[in-house]
Amino acid sequence: MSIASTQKKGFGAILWDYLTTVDHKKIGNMYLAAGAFFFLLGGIEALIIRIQLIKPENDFISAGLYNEMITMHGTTMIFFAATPMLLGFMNGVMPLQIGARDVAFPFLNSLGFWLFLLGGILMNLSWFFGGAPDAGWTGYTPLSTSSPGHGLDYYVMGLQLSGAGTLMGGINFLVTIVTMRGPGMTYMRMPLFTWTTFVTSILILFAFPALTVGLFLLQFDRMFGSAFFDVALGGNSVIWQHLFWIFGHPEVYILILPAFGIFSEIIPTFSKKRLFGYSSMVFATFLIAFLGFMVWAHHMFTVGLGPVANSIFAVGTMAIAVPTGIKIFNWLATMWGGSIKINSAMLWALGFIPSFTIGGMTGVMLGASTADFQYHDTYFVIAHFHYVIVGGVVFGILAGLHYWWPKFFGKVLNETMGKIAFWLFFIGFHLTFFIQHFLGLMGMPRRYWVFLENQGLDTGNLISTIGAFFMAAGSIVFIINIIYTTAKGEKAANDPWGTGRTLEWAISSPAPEYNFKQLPLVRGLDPYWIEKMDGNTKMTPAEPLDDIHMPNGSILPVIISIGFFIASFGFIYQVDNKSWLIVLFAGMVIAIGSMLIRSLKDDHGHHIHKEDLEKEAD
Amino acid sequence: MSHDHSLSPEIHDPAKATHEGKHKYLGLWFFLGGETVLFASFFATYLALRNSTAGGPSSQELFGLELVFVMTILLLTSSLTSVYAIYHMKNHDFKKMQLWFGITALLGLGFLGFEIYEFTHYITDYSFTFRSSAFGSAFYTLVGFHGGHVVFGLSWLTALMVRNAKRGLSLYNAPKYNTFAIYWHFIDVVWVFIFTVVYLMGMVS
Amino acid sequence: MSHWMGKLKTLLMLSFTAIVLSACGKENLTALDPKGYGAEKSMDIMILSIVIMTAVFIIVAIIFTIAVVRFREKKGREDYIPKQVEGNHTLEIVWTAIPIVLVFVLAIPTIITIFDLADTAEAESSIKVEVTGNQYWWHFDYKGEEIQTSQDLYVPVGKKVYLDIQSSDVIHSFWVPTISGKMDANPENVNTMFIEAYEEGVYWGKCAELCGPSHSLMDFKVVAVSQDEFDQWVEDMKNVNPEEKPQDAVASEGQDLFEANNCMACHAIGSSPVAVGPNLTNYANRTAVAGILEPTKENLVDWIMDPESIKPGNKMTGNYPEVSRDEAEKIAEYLMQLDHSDVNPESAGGIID
Amino acid sequence: MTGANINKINSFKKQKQKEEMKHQVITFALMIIFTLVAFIAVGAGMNKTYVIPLILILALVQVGFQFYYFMHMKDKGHEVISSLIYGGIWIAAVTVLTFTTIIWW
Ligand code: HEA
Ligand code: HEA
Ligand code: HEC
Ligand code: CUA
Ligand SMILES: [Cu+2]
Repeated sequence: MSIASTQKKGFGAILWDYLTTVDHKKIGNMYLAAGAFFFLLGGIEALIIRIQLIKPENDFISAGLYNEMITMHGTTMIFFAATPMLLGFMNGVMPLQIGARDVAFPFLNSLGFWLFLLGGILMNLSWFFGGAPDAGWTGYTPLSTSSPGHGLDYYVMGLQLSGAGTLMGGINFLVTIVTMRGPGMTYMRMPLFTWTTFVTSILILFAFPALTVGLFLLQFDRMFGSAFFDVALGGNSVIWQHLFWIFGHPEVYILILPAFGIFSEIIPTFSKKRLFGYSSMVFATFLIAFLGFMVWAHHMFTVGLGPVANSIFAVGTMAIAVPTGIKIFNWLATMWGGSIKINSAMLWALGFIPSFTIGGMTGVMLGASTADFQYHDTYFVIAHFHYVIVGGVVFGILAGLHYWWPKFFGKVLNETMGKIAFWLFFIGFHLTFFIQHFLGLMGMPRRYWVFLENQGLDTGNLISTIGAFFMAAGSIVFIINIIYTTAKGEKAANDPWGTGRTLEWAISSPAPEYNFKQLPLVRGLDPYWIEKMDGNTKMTPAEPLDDIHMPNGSILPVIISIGFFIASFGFIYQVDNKSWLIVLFAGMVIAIGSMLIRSLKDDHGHHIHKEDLEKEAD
Repeated sequence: MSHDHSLSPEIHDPAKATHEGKHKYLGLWFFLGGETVLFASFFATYLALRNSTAGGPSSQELFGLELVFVMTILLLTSSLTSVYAIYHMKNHDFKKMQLWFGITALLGLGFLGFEIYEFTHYITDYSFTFRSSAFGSAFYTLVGFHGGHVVFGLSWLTALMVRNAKRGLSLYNAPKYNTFAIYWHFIDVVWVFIFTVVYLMGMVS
Repeated sequence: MSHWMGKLKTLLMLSFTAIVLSACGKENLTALDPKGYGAEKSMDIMILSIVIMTAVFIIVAIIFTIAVVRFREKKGREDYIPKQVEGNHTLEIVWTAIPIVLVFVLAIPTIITIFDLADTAEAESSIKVEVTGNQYWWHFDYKGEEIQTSQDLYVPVGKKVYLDIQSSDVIHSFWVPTISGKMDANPENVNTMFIEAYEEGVYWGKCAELCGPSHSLMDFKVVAVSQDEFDQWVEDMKNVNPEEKPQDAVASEGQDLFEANNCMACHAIGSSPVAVGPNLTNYANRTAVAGILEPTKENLVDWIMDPESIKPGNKMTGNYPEVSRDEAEKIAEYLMQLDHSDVNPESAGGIID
Repeated sequence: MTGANINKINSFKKQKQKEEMKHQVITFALMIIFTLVAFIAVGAGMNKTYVIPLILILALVQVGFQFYYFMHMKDKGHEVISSLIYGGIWIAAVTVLTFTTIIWW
């Protein structure tokens, strides 16, 4: 790898290295690791939910705890598992794909990560400090404003922190893509994953502020006595629902678009064929994002917004089937006529297509407002979104992990275990969630701590629970695979698949600190493939070898995040005792003080010298 | 990227002069795109709740034209003075730039002073607070968030001016001033909507 | 290989159909066997959309299968580089246009039914009931009739009944799957929805919006009876005399205890605006105790003695003096004798269990 | 490049900047006028149905001035920026529209 790591480092040094790093690849890996941790946490919560529902009137956990469990499962999975893992991919892959040495704001990148991580930790600490939030991941008011204890306060502050982090990530990626594309990398030569990163970042930029505002209102109501949702003082609980879903619906596309991007890389690579309909794929991505902002009230069909609003939002919702369909058919057409190699990464991609299609179709069914009067808030909805989220996003993440593992960690994951994990998870997934469509229609609402005996819901729930354990088994095999590969795996080549098409495969695995010794000249879409077809083994450099400018590492992002983390406790507990305001101010002083240090101290970065670069192998 | 520094060894276009400057400039603009949605959400909430006075004072009883007019003129003028500052920056006149930015800061401070006066006036004379009604919460939150942005802008500007007071203008700090100016204009944009939607419309209906 | 695969497939298919067939669910709870106007309209749209979706899915599945089977990398031809196709305009237009058409086919009937179900033209001339969702129970107030009930909503078959739905605390959602889709009960506005049951019966209602720990226990019933029986019921309910003394001594003692223990502060018998707790008129004919338990005396005693163990977080717990088992039994006896009408769940065909 | 050349270019640039500055001042004057008109319209107690659209339009035009002149959105190299800002404005508009129509009370 890079110069520094040729000497063995102690644990302390490695830890310090990660705490202070501003390297987008290391930050990407940290996002993946933290996200995976939260995924396991959310998965364990899911298992507890499923165990509680294994039989009617079960009392495995109490009613209050059950509500905490679903809230934390949903929130953890969406905000602290899926979103960050996708941000991890964006960090790790996108700069390589556009031929950049770095992201536009390395410092901000690191700050974004630490804010997310501390936000996630903060929220999970609620388990130990008097109870987790219990109003569902959607936190509907006035249930959330009247929920006793501090659970919901942790929800507000945790999401506020991590939301700020995510927003920073989004802006960072946007600027990076606009300004830092390498020589010859025009917009219409960008790989699809980069495109989806771009569009996702736009979604983040426009969606998260609505959540931020919603959370502020909730925070003010809960902590400072304002009356936004207090009906007695003229407040209105529907405002929260709008703000939440103005954020929430785009959020689901924030999750699925990067996954689409991942599949759009994997399917061509293993079909040995360029992506069919590249420009319509780009267009469809934009169209999904655009429509995605116009449909949020489909989560509110039963709120009583009136038939006109329901009709408009119903039609808007159904319209999203069109661009998504374009994507599905383009992937199929990419495989058509190709030479498909099925390994673990491709297997996840293949599993995705039918699974996601089912999920998407139930989505359109939900969009038919009249029918949604029946589906809404039942297990049919649970089935829908786990089909798109697990069958789309989680499959995408797993596909991406197998695909880019060599680029991130320098080793190829074990194929046999990869396949076993896939089949266990895939079967378990359909077993768990397919039956839930019927459960919902048979009269099982969601967020039900127990279902009653003799309501015909027993068998379905049992099957569903069994399925969840298959998924757990699959996950365990995957974990073993990671451990095994780390210990025993062989070092990966630059282009371990042999059919890599994009720039990241032109450099060593894992990528060196500076990514490209010399920025490569991009001659078209799939630049590395073009060079390979022309008989070249390497990219043509677009510049002479020279010193490389690198940003300096910094511990400030961690300190700033810790400052806000501490301040959050001040916010939460000043409700009980005003002396906690001291903690609030102390945290703020730490955070803002560090920010001041950052902006007042000049930091011009450092250079890696030409002479040192020459010593490095390619 | 842009290799045509030849034309301008100086700071003609600070938004493009350096990589870092370019990133900051774009980054701030994108951030403002997000801020647009942020303020839109506050405005929307305010509009939904502006008549929910729960028996407390209503906008017609509270607002007065004169104060808001003075505040508006102060803030609008500060926008112009920051344009002057940038004008002098482009002419490499550091002293004048600092001077005009100083005036900008003073105008902003004046605005803030009036805002604080306004709030205390409502609270003491009308017992109209953040907790009085949904209208109260929405009003103070929207206007207060704007005020918070003014505070942040002033701190940013002060930090820039103090930090660079002895250093003169350079390719390193010119983009920073320029980025600040854009942010300051945005604060003005938001205020234009606040005085129109909150105050003027509040006095009509 | 294909041998056991085939067997596995038939097995899977068989068990699948078995599940689906048995999976219409419990009669009078399932949405899949509609017996009311709203549920029927929803079902129509569901069927239309399922037909469209199945067709599209089959197409996707076929293309997918052929692609995966036919275009797998062949042994010995690992180096083969397929033609790098950029795209195909005709194809792309086709798979854009067809979904657009399908969306229209689904959207138009959807919009028609949306407006149909939101129609309040007959609201004035129909029975109107104010429905209030409370943390964990439902209150029904028949407008213009001075009748208040809780948990069991009596309606005449074949008639539109307009419900003005609201909440007294957090958001709930009123859902009787077999009769009609759901409508939220919001704290700050009234939502109007009508229901119309086609057949007599006791239909399960569920709360469909997370409202606290006992959200899953906030069940209620719609009791659809014939028009005559309904009129009879209305008559009976109007004539309830809350002061009336029970016949036997135990129940009479129960009544005294009911008063002594402050139960009256929250529970009304007869038409009374008190609605902190469920109205207990006609309690003998309740389909359930507290919405979920079988309507037996033992269950009622359990409830009175320790409601928390039955519905966590309910608003009765801790708000009345402790009652001994003996006292609870007497109160239960009293409540179980509050038989104010001959029209009861049995008239609607009984509770299906 | 010779020193004289640089000077020439500089004076050319200065000229251009003066001109731009003039535009800025005109813009500012217009903004002040718009503000005055809006305040006077309200102060004079004009009919509500006219006054609200009027002041809203005045605000929009003013904001356009800010964006285009003061914030240079009209300048070259602002294409990506303006498309994003327009995106933000679109979403803002949809949000405000919903909150003023389908939220009761
Ligand atoms: C990754 C996440 C993700 C994705 C991608 C989607 C995608 C879609 N979702 Fe989903 N959704 C969620 C996550 C997601 N959703 C979540 C988490 C919830 C619940 C939140 C909560 O309440 O907790 C939810 C809830 C939800 C609801 C509210 C249900 C309710 O609460 O009552 C609705 C209603 O319209 C809906 C619709 C859709 C639609 C139309 C799509 C479309 O984008 C799907 C488009 C795809 C296809 C249609 C398939 C491919 C297309 C073709 C093969 C072309 C031909 C097809 C046709 C002509 C039909 N979703
Ligand atoms: C990214 C999003 C995401 C993901 C991936 C999942 C994954 C899963 N979810 Fe869920 N889910 C949501 C988002 C998600 N979910 C949301 C938003 C809600 C709504 C919440 C609300 O109503 O507010 C919800 C709600 C929800 C419910 C409904 C609860 C209710 O309404 O009452 C159920 C019930 O079955 C469920 C189940 C599952 C299961 C079985 C999985 C499985 O796929 C999980 C598989 C993973 C594992 C099984 C982990 C394996 C872990 C191990 C094996 C441990 C190893 C241990 C060590 C190494 C220490 N989820
Ligand atoms: C603070 C008010 C309050 C008091 C006092 C009170 N209850 Fe209740 N009661 C409630 C509430 C609220 C419910 C509904 C609980 C639920 O279903 O979540 C209820 C439910 C019931 C039910 C079940 C009703 C049904 O629909 O099946 C019975 C029976 C009952 N109470 C009896 C009593 C008796 C007997 C007493 C006195 C010893 C009493 N209650 C005192 C509030 C009260
Ligand atoms: Cu009431 Cu759920
Ligand atoms: Cu949605």
